[in-house]
Amino acid sequence: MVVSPVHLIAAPLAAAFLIPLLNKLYRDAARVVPGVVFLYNLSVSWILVNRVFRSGPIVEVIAGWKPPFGINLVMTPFSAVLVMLVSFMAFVIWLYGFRFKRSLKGGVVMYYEILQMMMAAGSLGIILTGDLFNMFVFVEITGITAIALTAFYRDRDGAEAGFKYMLLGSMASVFLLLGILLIYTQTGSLNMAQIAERMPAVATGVKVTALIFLLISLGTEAEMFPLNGWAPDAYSQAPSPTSAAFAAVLGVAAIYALARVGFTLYDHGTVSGFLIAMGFLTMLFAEMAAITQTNLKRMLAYSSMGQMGLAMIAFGIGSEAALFGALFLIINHAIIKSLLFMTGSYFIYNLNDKRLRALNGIHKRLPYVSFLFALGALAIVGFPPFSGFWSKFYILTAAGAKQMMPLIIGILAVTVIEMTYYLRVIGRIYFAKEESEPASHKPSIQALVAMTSLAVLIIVLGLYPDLIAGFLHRASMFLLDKQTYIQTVLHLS
Amino acid sequence: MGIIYVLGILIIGALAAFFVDDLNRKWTGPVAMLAGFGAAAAFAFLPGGIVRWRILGFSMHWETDALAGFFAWIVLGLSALALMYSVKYMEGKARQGYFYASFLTSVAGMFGVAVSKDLLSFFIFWEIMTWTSFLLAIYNAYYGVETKGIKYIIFSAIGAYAMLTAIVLALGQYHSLEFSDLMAAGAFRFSSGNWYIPVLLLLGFAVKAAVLPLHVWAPAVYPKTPMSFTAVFSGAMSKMGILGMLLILTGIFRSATGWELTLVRWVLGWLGGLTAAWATLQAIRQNDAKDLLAWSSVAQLGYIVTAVSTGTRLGLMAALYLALLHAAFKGSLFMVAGAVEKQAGTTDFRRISGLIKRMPWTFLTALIAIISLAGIPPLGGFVGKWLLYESLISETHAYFLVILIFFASTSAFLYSYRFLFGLFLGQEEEEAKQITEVSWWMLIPMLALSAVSVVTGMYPGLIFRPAARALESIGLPAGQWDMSILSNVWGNQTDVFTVGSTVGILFVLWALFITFKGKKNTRWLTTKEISTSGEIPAPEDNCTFQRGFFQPFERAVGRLYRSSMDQLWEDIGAALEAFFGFIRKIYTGNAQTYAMYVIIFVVLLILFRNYIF
Amino acid sequence: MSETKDIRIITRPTKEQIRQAQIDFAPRCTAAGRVNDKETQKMVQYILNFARKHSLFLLAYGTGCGAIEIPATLTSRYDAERLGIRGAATPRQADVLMITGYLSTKTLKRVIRVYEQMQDPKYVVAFGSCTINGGMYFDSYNTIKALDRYIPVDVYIAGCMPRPEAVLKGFAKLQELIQNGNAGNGECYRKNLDWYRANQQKVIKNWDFPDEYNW
Amino acid sequence: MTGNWLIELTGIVLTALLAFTVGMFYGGLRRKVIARAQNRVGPPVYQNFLDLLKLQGKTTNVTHGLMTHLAPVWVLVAAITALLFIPVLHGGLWFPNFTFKGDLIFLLYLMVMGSLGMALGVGETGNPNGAIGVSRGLSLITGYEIPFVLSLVAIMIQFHTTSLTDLMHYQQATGHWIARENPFAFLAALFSVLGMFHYSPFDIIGAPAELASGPMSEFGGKYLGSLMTGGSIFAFVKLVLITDLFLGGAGHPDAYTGAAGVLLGLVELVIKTFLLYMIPVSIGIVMPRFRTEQAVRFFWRWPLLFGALGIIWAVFWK
Repeated sequence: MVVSPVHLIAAPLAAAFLIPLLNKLYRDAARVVPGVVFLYNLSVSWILVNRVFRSGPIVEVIAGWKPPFGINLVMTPFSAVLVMLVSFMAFVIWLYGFRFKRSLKGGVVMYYEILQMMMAAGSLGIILTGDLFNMFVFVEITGITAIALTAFYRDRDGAEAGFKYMLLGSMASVFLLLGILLIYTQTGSLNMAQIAERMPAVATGVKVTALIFLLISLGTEAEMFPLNGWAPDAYSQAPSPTSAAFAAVLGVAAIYALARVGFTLYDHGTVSGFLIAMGFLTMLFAEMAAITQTNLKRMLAYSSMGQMGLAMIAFGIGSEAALFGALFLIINHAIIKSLLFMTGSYFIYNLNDKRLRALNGIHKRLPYVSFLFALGALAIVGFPPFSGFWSKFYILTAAGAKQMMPLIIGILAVTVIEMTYYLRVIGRIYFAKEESEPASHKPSIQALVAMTSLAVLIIVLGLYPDLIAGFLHRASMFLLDKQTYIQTVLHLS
Repeated sequence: MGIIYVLGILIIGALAAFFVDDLNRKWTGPVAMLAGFGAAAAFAFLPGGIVRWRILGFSMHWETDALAGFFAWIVLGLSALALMYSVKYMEGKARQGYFYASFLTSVAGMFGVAVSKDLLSFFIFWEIMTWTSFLLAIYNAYYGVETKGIKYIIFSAIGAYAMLTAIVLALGQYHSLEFSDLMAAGAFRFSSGNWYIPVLLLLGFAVKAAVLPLHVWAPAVYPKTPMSFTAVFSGAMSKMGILGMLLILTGIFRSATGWELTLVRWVLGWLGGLTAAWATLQAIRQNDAKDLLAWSSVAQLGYIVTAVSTGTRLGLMAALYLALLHAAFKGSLFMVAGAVEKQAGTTDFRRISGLIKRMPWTFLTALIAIISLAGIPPLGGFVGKWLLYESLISETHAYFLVILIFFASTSAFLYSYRFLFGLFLGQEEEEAKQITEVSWWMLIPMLALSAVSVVTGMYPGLIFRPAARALESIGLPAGQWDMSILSNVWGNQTDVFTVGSTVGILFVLWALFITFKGKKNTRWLTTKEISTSGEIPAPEDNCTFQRGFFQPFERAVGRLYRSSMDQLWEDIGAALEAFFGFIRKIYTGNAQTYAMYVIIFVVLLILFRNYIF
Repeated sequence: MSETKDIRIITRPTKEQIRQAQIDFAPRCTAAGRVNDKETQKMVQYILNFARKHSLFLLAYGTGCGAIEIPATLTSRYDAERLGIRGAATPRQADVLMITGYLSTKTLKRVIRVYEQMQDPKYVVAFGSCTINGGMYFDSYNTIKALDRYIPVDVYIAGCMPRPEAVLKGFAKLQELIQNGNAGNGECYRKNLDWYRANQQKVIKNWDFPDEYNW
Repeated sequence: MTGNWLIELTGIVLTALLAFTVGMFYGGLRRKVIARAQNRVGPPVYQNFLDLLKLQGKTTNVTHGLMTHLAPVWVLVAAITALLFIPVLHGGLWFPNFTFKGDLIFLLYLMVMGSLGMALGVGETGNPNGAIGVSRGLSLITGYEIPFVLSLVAIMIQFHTTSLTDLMHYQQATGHWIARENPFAFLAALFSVLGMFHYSPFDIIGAPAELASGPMSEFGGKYLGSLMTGGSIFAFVKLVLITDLFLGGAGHPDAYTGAAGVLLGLVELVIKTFLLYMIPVSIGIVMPRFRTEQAVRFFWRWPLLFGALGIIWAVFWK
């Protein structure tokens, strides 16, 4: 056993601590090292994913303490898919941000890279851990790094956004801790498998209260309405690669945690209605807010919240098809929204103006970036033949199988809103008259490679979704199969 | 495997056009044209065959039966000609790669819709054709078309998502998306308990077919799209809605009796009739040829929808016949508008007139197409009208509906005349003197489409036979069709061949008479030398009557003109936006509020935990 | 009484003018509808002339006060329609151009235009003294005195103003001329266009006719 | 046209000649009637022939272009074609022409062909009066065509046929005129006949004093002559159509046989059509002129109501 899930977390964490030292030796170490680490992570996760899908879940025991006593990492097919996604996205985002703040030397960039890396590490930790308290730790790590990244620019808006994030984030932490506490008092365990095993015996009142605390806290991270007030500010004030990372790394981890709580700790039936309702409200309010935005990044942020809402709906429906759709949606969201943030930030970088109005006729200056943005916009709305269509279609199919007509109509009505504002932006980019003549910043090679690879993924997954369908089916089946999870973790041979 | 080749040629053509445009702009158009003709040729010469493949566990089924073939011919034939027309029409315009790539992808989408035999691939192709056409609709940015294009896409999305809802519900209910399976299971029947499935599907098709309350996008978008694509847009893409209606309603038609059929006939039939009448009234008061044609398209689609709704032998034949013929004559009319736009710079009736001497061939095309559109006997349009009326009178006994349709088609004379008069007749503008005829690259497609009207005027059987096969392929009675004799269920006949030859012979005789009688002493004057008032108009004066042309009619119609469906939708849109703006205020941007939300949320959840969980 | 009487001086035409008028006597030429030599043509022409004389579409150009007599002529009292005379609305349809009364130079331009737009065979009936010699406007600076210097005239109806009976008599004369083939001077006008144009251009100041004479 | 094409051709020519003669005489009669009503002598009855002869005898003609040149042709062709598809006499050898090869819907559309062809020619002249006239004329068509269609639909559904011959046959076999069987339809049709003839009060199209005869204003000589011919034939066509539809038509295959039968039939036809013709004429004598929108609205009011009643009558007649 050469590689193990521990490496995925340990490597970035270690690298994050080492970077200040390495930076002393080599000036650009802060830029290069994360890439190496992420590449390593990517290859490790590739190996692990293969192993998981070939021979079942991996349970990694830390320091020899077997579950339920020690801290352990569990890599089920479900988490394996997300690990793979997060590793890949973290790498792509690093690639995109390779020339980030090229003009600034030393410290600033270093902080940025360290924080990015720690956020990735924390997210991977959330996905991999099999221990509830450990999850809390990782949530804290990601949360604090995310807050730091939000306030990265140290200006007024950044500080305000960071403060909002910190306020809500710390409330979330408190509730998470409360929830864990309650569960620990009732079940006497922090190991998720053991909790799941013992949960049916717990008194309903306490169980539900704990669930509420967990949902509140994880919902805050997963941008659930009405707990998502931090998101628009954070997305729009954070550096662009970080915005992408919020969608592609942090969001993935948060929605994973939510799913883990809902499907493993508790019965799916308990949270089903709540998730559907809150998911739909999230989606509805987010899209309604998005259509009125005048700021590109805020618009994208609200759209992100909408996508998370859709994912919650899918987890709420909870059938195998729905989970498949949800997983596919998370993947799509990570890829497409990152692409949108990446391309969008190039617009902003060129225009020094975040307003949508400034985008008029930008395609003449940034033809390729505009093309990618348009592609992303069409894909995220769910036009075939792009990948966004399949996830949405699968979720709808799952709803259709349960004959939830109002829900379907609701989702699609909200999609109309979503489509309207995305296509408006496309119209602006391509067909409106240009207003100003900004200086031109061409995207760097690394960024181009990053964006192009995402775009290619969108098209490939759209035309040939069967490429990942097998993995996703296995993953979603495993998430539903609570007993196997408990068996695997608790009864290690 | 013909289907794969056709789609392949179109997609490769689209990519090729996109990239060729960067290399050499001159070759973009010809490459696209080659792709268009190549696709048509591939469809003609290769056996269509059946294509089945699975994607994400859904089976896709494409097949070229007679019905698919009929509509595929409308799409591919019209598109090939429109692409040929495009070569010169788009000359010198920007972003040709973008244009042709979208064009060809859109054609591929339409072709896919035509050959799809399951709802999922139908929907996927439908969406492809929709968003590519959106990209084309906003091509002419300088018109300030952004909002209009958005209107189109919103309506399309409403339609498409209605379809999608129906699709996922049908999938949940019947576990198959094959048309044949669903039909066999009775999924498209109102009586099946899932009445919403056919209703939602029909809603989706109604948007594309621009049926009354959902028609507003068409008049907004058709005029602003480049004319070479509008020809396809109006001629072929809207027919996909008709195709969908046919496919959905087949089951109901087959039953031939019952309240479902009555419902379809009443609701859909009247919606079609009202669309036709309303759009005709709107077309009459347009002052721009393109707007006029756009409204006229809506009106013609109204006839077709009504024809579909009858579900009878004559009615369905009328629908298919009109679908093809409308593609032909409206295609050529939009091309005429494009030709005028290219040569004269505008299609506003108030700014140009008297182009007949400058663009005689274009005028000839327009004349034939307009006669066909108006349904005047010797040309093909009459046959469609005849079938429609006879089916409504003798088969479905929709007596008042037929009056409405008749009102629409009589009023259609007004705008038909306005189109010809506004562009081609009247006095010449002084500055119009240097306008020349368009190139043959544009004329040949136009004339070819006009020829369809002429030929079918004498031999409508040329369309009847494939159309009858198409109807039989979906299990509807088509019966025997003669080459040129039309007959209704009461056995009354009209022999269009006799009509055509009589009119032709008499016309030639009298034309010869009037030409050769006193030929020496007949002078041909310019339009400036008119007899009124003995005044000599200055060369720069133009007496052509163009403003408020149908004012008496408008006054007669009166109040009806004051209401506008478009305004209604725009008001709804504005109200929604305002509402969204209000909702957005939930996100106040104030950290304390957000914190309060969290607390309230927690409290609520805990209070109501017994109900929620 | 020492006051001088206000005597209005009537200017008579100078000798020069009178001589000029004699020289510029309106041209006479064979009318278009004249009976041909050939026997066959004769019959056809006879019938055609018969039809022409009984079907006179009248374009009554109401230039002057005489226009008031035309309605009387056409309506119930005198009923010109029984002679086949009816009003025409445009010169394209008309056979007879009737100049009713004095003709100012400004109107002359329009009259010429209208005359030129009529189709052969076309007839001109000059109504009232004013068209013959200026009548009571003989000394006006802006009316023309003799119509046939500007367009050929077939029939004059004298009087100031002639009553409907006289008008009908004039039409009867015109019909007689038509039957004999002596009416209709369109060809004559075309042949002598230079002469007419010269006369017209003398009085019409803002000359903007097309160079070419189109009927 | 099968074996006896010569006879058929003769029939066609004779029908056209008959229509022409009768139509022209009716025109003359109208002028005479109007004159008598105004206490005048009026022109002779054959005045229209003289006018036509004169117009065709014009030695010069002007036209403004191909469409103007062909405008009278459209009118004539439409008139004669319509004539050929209408049974002038029921039975007999000469007059069926093509009546079995076209039905009422076809006739309806054929009847507007002439007006539209004419309108195109008028448009090309560039004369604004002409275009205004066309605008009014087309508006008026939408007025009177609707009640006409209503009445046609009413009798079509009442007798389950769209063929004129069948309708004539029914009337002669039963002896009941459709005017009696469906009076409302007849009334509606009569109103639309008023409009079709463009006589007062619906003569706004060519209002001579206002529009300089509107559409006709650029036509003279042979063109005007041809238009007149076409108009006369067309007037006869309309009269025969209404007679055939509502007044039992003329001729009787059983009662009238041989040459005498044809003559008798013609006499019957002339009487019926003349009486019918006198309706628009006599109304025209006493009525002033409607404005276009007034005329259109008039047709959309009472005649429309009668037409609708006709349809309801037809539905419940069975």
